[in-house]
Amino acid sequence: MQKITRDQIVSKAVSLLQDGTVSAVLGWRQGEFCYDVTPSVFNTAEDIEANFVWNDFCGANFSKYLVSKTKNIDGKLLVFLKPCDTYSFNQLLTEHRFNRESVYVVGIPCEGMVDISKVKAVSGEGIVCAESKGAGLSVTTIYDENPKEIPYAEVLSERCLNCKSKKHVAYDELLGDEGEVIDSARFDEVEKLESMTSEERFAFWQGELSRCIRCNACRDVCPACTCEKCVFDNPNSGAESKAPTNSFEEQMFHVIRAFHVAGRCTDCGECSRVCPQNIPLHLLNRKFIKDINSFYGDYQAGAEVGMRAPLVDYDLGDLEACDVFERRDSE
Amino acid sequence: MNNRAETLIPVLGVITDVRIDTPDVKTFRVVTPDGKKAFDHKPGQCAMLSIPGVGEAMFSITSSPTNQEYMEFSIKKCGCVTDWLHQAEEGQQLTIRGPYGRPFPVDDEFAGKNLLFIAGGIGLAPLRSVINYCRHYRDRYGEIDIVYGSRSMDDLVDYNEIIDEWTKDTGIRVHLTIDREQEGWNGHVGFVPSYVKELDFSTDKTAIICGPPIMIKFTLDAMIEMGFAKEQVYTTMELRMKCGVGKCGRCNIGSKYVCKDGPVFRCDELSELPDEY
Amino acid sequence: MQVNEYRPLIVAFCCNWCSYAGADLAGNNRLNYPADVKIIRVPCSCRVNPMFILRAFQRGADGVIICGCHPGDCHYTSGNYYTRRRMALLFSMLDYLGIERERTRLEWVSAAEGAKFAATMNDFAETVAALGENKRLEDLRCKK
Amino acid sequence: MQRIGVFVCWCGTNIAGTVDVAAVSEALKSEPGVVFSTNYQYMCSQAGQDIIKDAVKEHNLTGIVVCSCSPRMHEATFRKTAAAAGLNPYMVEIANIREQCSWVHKDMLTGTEKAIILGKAAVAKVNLNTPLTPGESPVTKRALVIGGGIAGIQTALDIADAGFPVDIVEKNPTIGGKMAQLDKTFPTLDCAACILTPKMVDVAQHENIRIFSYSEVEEIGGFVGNFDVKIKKKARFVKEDICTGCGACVEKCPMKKIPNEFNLGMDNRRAVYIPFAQAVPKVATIDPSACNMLKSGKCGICSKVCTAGAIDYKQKDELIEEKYGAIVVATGFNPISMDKFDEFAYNQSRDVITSLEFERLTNAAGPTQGKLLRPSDLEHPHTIVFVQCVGSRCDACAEKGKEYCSKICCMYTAKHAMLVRDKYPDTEVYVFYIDVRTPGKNFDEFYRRAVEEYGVRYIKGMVGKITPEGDKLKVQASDLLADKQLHIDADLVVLAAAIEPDKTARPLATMLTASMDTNDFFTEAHPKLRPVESPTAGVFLSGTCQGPKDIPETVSQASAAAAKVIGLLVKDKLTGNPCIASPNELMCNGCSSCERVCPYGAITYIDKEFPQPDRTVAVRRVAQVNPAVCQGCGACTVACMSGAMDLRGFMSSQIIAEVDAICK
Amino acid sequence: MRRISLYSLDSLFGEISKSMTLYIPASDNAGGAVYTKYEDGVEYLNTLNTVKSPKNFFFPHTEDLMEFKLQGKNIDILDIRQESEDFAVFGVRGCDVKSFDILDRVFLSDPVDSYYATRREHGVIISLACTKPSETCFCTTFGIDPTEPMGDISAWMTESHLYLQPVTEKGKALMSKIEHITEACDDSEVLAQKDKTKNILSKLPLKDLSTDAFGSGKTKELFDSPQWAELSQSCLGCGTCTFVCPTCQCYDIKDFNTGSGVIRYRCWDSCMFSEFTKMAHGNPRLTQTERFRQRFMHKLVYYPENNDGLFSCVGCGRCLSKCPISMNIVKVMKSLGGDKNE
Repeated sequence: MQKITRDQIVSKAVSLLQDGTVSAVLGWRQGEFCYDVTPSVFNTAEDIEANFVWNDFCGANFSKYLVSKTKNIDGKLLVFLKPCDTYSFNQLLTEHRFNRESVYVVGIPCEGMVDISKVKAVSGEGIVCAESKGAGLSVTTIYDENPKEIPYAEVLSERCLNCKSKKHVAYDELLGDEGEVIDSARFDEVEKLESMTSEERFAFWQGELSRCIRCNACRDVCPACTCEKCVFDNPNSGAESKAPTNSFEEQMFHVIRAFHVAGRCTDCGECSRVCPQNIPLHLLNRKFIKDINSFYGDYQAGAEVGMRAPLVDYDLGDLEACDVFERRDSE
Repeated sequence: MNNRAETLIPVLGVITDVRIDTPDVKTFRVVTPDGKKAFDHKPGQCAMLSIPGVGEAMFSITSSPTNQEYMEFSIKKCGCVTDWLHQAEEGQQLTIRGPYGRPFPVDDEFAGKNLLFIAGGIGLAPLRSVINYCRHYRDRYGEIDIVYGSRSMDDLVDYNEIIDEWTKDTGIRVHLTIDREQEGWNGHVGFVPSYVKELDFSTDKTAIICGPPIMIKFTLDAMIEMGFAKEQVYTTMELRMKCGVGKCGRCNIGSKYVCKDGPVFRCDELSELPDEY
Repeated sequence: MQVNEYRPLIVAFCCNWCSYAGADLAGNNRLNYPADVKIIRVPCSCRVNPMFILRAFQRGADGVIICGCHPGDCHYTSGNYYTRRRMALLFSMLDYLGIERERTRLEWVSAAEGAKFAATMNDFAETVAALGENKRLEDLRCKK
Repeated sequence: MQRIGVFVCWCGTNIAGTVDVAAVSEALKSEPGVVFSTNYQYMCSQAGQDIIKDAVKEHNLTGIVVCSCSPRMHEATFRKTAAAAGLNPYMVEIANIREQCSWVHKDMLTGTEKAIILGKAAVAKVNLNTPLTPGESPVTKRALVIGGGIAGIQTALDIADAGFPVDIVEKNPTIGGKMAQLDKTFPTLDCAACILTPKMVDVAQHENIRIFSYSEVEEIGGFVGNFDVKIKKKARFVKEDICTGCGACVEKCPMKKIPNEFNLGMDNRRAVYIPFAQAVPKVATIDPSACNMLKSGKCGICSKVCTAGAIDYKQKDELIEEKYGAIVVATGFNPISMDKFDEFAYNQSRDVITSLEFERLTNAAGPTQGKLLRPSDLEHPHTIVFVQCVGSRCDACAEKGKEYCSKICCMYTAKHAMLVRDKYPDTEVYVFYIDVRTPGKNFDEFYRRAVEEYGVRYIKGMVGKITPEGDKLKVQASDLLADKQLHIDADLVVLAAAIEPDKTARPLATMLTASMDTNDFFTEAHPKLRPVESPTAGVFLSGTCQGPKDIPETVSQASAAAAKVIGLLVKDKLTGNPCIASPNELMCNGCSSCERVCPYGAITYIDKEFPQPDRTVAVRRVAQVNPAVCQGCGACTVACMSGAMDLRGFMSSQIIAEVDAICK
Repeated sequence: MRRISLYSLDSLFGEISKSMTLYIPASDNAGGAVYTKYEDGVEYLNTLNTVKSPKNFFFPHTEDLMEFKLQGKNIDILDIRQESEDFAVFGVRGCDVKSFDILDRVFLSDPVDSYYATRREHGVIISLACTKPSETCFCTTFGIDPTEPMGDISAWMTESHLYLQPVTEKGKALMSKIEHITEACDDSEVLAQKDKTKNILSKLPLKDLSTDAFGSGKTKELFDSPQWAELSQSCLGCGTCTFVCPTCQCYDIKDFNTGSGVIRYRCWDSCMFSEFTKMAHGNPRLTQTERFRQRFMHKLVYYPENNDGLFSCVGCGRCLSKCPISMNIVKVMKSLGGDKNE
């Protein structure tokens, strides 16, 4: 269902590599199964032609990789960024995390990425093939050779169903057509939680966060988490923690992490994508985004390079902390 | 409560004496609260010392097993636990568990051999246990040579013991060296590896090296050049350890765990291992 | 007399220039407030890291209050404005997680407002005492 | 670990009355690090301090906890005591068990319990204290004043009189600023030029003052006591040191139709010009955009007529680099543009003018030589309407004008109205106002004279629309008190335009890392207590760059700023506050968050080399804190995600230790 | 062999939980399964694998080891262990059962880890044969027969019945307790089901994965392979693979100051974490490549070297489905295994 084809991307990558514009290409490498795709640096045209993949499972946000992959590079690194990835890209540039000159960005449109666990929930285990077919995925399993057609609406990941923007905010070159910022319903879930009682919310988060295994995948994938040394790894920070010892630790980890990325989180949704326990971590980040929008005016991290994040800014007439709940309750 | 020997639960120890060796090395004497030695050990083995709330760390036991009264640890200040220990006073309790690791083969391979000890800096700490063991059972070994080097005169650990006891023993030759010229020093000046070459030892000796990794590497190279076989050279290693019993998974070099299969390795064994250290 | 009457544990972060001086003034004027309130002096309310607040709750605090100069009066001109944003977002998030919103508070107390300081502390201590022990954000290991 | 001594003070019965001091000192004995604990009647007394000093020696203490009154009271005392005993003064912490314990709790049991906890918190903190030494930096004994209006002039004179060299940078060819354009000054009605020009001469003649006229500040680096400034001296194509200001070149210049800025374009000047007769420096300037010689190489008359040989068509901009200890901003104001106020027909009719234009119109050196003639036909106006608050006190959402009150308009309008009625009693004068604000010495009396003695017709209400019709201006207005609409046929309308900071202020603030408010007025370090200092150390504010002001206020602030500068320059060295932020470079991401929240501009970034895990070297951007500039608020420490930034004296670990001790 | 109707599954669970705590796979309300203490209202979820492996029962994610009380220079050491209670775990797949063997060789080898040993002694494993393996399954690569799942009691679930066969003494003891609600039967249906499953196994995409290139003695060959850098290049360094892995057993020991004492606890650690081997004066594994290599070298070479050729992987497929960047042991084996895995 992606509007742009693999061939278009591959030929773009190959030509940029061959004309010397870039010296390497950051892209998706085909894995064992139709749906498993690994971010990878490609150095040769042959490799790209053979192994580069672009399909409904290319969800990984490459922005964060630029911090490490551009460190010792000669020439430029070509990176393909989906619209949501470009926000992270700008935010990282705002924070001086890599050098813009060492990257060549090709923006590619995205029609939304598929959450394989949603597919499995419908098709069952044993997927051998999951291809785009019309408005859905055609899935074949070991147990059922007859392809099952599943509409995209059922299998798109949450972040894509609530896509906030199809517009690229950064690129050197764009493949396909430019999209628009979307007025999404991404805060609906947050509002639903807000309308619960305090006890219900506590029970909800206890239930969700108690599954946390502290694998740190959310942190390690997060484009806003590029600290040289994370406070959770630093014995002197007062927040070091490694394992879920009891309910407090998980809350502490997730609250501090959400606070650290507050105002910097672009809502790319990688945290929720990678969580092995399917914890809806984006609901924490979105709460901050929603609050920031409501308290201090609409703000989209990464919309432009150099923006002043809401937490390093202020206004004389800002809302008082004690009025926060009044504000929300009146909404 | 079951009666299994507990691997992770330590016993109490008390610091009964603190000796300042060098600006950054202190030697601690440790006994149990009732004044006994916490456990028996063999030369080259280690123990886990810990200060609850600060951390636990592995240290080689510097005193000789022949000392039945107490254990000693020479500790260089270089991290959380060691910083804390360095400001501890006599009477401070700590926890201790062990002994851990494979000792030097003092009673088999070493027996009857001429021994050559080579140490750099704090690397003397693990060797002191062996040296004193060999001095205690002097007749079981042949000639003993000790090459010991440090950055400066002030950084020589156990200097008094070396001068007052070791040099006076018969059949023990001590060769000291420091890295750079220094006022008041009329001994040898130069790095350990080159000094070893200079001394031109006969290759019938069994050598034991300990020191900073870079010193071990160059000394070993020098000795191979001199004609020593790797099978003749022993060394002892240090990696981050948590459990001390080969289970927590961090101190391995290849399939060997330093805490359990080491810290003492024969150099031919080491060269079988991947170059990870 | 009740022996085991529940008393909350309240940590108050006070900025050195206004609120800490306000607390001193409350003392000078002998204005009573509960001993449950323990003050930690910080140079400016903007020194208060949300981590300190969470830490206090972890360790068994039942309420945390941050006091700073009134907007416009910050000794460092803008510190309390940052505090205001940080705390607004933090408090909202804690509430979102189901932590009782009354356990946290941000108040502006000037050096001249000894009476306000005492009144604020009385009110806060009462509010927190009414909530009872902080069970939702404590670390069970720190239970005495 | 420290060796801590705990000293519990009874403060007579102030503490001992509700706190069992012996129990406190006993309880703190077993805290980690504590090796000595005692109590005494008056710890702050000489005898008490001696106990501390003796204990430091006897027990080899490395840290001190005094449980006593507020640190605001005696922290300095005990720090000195510690220093006298050979300890670093920052190894002292105070547990406030008087103001925050014994005085507010009545019950001995709870008082004692709380005192012990506060003591434990202090002990926990001292355990993590490190000796701190304040940094020192030298002071360059020269000041820079940016802006040569009355504010800059006054500041410069005061500093120079105190014996320090001062440089004034003025972007125009002459100093004098707005005041030089004024006719009379309220409420005394003395002539502006008469009181200003002697000061300008003083400046010119002062041995400690250098004037860089027709110059701009290009770059500012450094920090308090050590600013490095680059000043661009624009080419004026006249050798300043040779020109005698005789004016022969001006007279002969063929380019006669250049709008004269000094008279706000109401008359013309030549391509080579001296702004006004009393200009300082009194030298000619060639306007390169108008001069034929400079544009096409055809002319050169001025060069021919100049007997001194001062004309130099080849002159280039000159860059001057200088070091300063202090910088005073005196960039002043401008009336706002009337472009957005179409209802007042400013752009349609030449007879709708601003108050500043009116000043020139009534000034003897102005375009009409002081005769009140309306610009369109040079006829004498018989009905004049003054409109107040044009662009001041606007609704925030009006998208034009300013929210603030421009402060000076009420008084100068009263002045204008009074002067008109005085000189031309046949003229009808209306003033439309929202409020008349006259808080100032003799201000209200002045206004009342305008109304009562001079018969100026003050009407509370706003002018809705002005429509030029024939030679009249139809003024539609409302009279709020009479609740009726008014229609006045005016000959001249004078708009009291709001004032705003000069356009050069914003880029200058960026260079200075000084903060500004949303209106581009410079922010003061403290609105009440430090009104003439910028939060950026070493940067001072003089005049209207900080907010609207009249002349007396400007002059007094200018002198106040000078006093602050002198106070800084007399020091040979600046001793900093050691409790400042310091970044751990290994953990710093270089993300700029700390820089963005720093109110003092104390944080900069450098690219630094770091060895990488893969054994290569990477260059990383890391934060640097200037110890001379940082004031130690700690805003950066929370903005820093990685925790790389910490605050000495109030380190995160120390505060956490206090929290833990309290919650134990 | 005995059997019980699936309709009576609850009575079986009820019966077992009378004598010991029983854990069964149940929904985690997020699309996965989690071992949940059986009590009224807890519903059995017929799932292939739980998200977290059952190693948690014997080697918990975190466990308090001891507590210290500090007073001045003195220390008190308190053993704060509670006497372990008997428990049973139902529905452990063959791969996970095998993982206990792998963990046993670490924790029960000398010196025995008493915390683990105690839990192991008290735990009864009721395994469950697979009927619907996933495309990510490759247990057969490691010689595991998912239709013969072992444990203390082996179990098979057909469409109508649950079949139980005790394997160990512990299993027999538990069987005797549930004898009255089960019926004796022959194994014909089980055999039929095994055949059916084996047929599926032969269709699995990873069925031909070979371990030939790995095992004891392959260190030199594999350690310096240039492939490691490429394989690890996008590894995030998170601990997902480690923490879902049934055989990963690295742990950390940490102290936690509660204010009234110090608790020394043990928690899972990951060799993928950058801090894992960090010491005061350096870190022997500085790059993610080195850490990545360690994990797979350990599973495929070091562990077999120390344990009679047994690999430290059971092919459960958890890491395949959970890795954020879809890098996993299968890709490593195929890349390094050369021709054997082409």
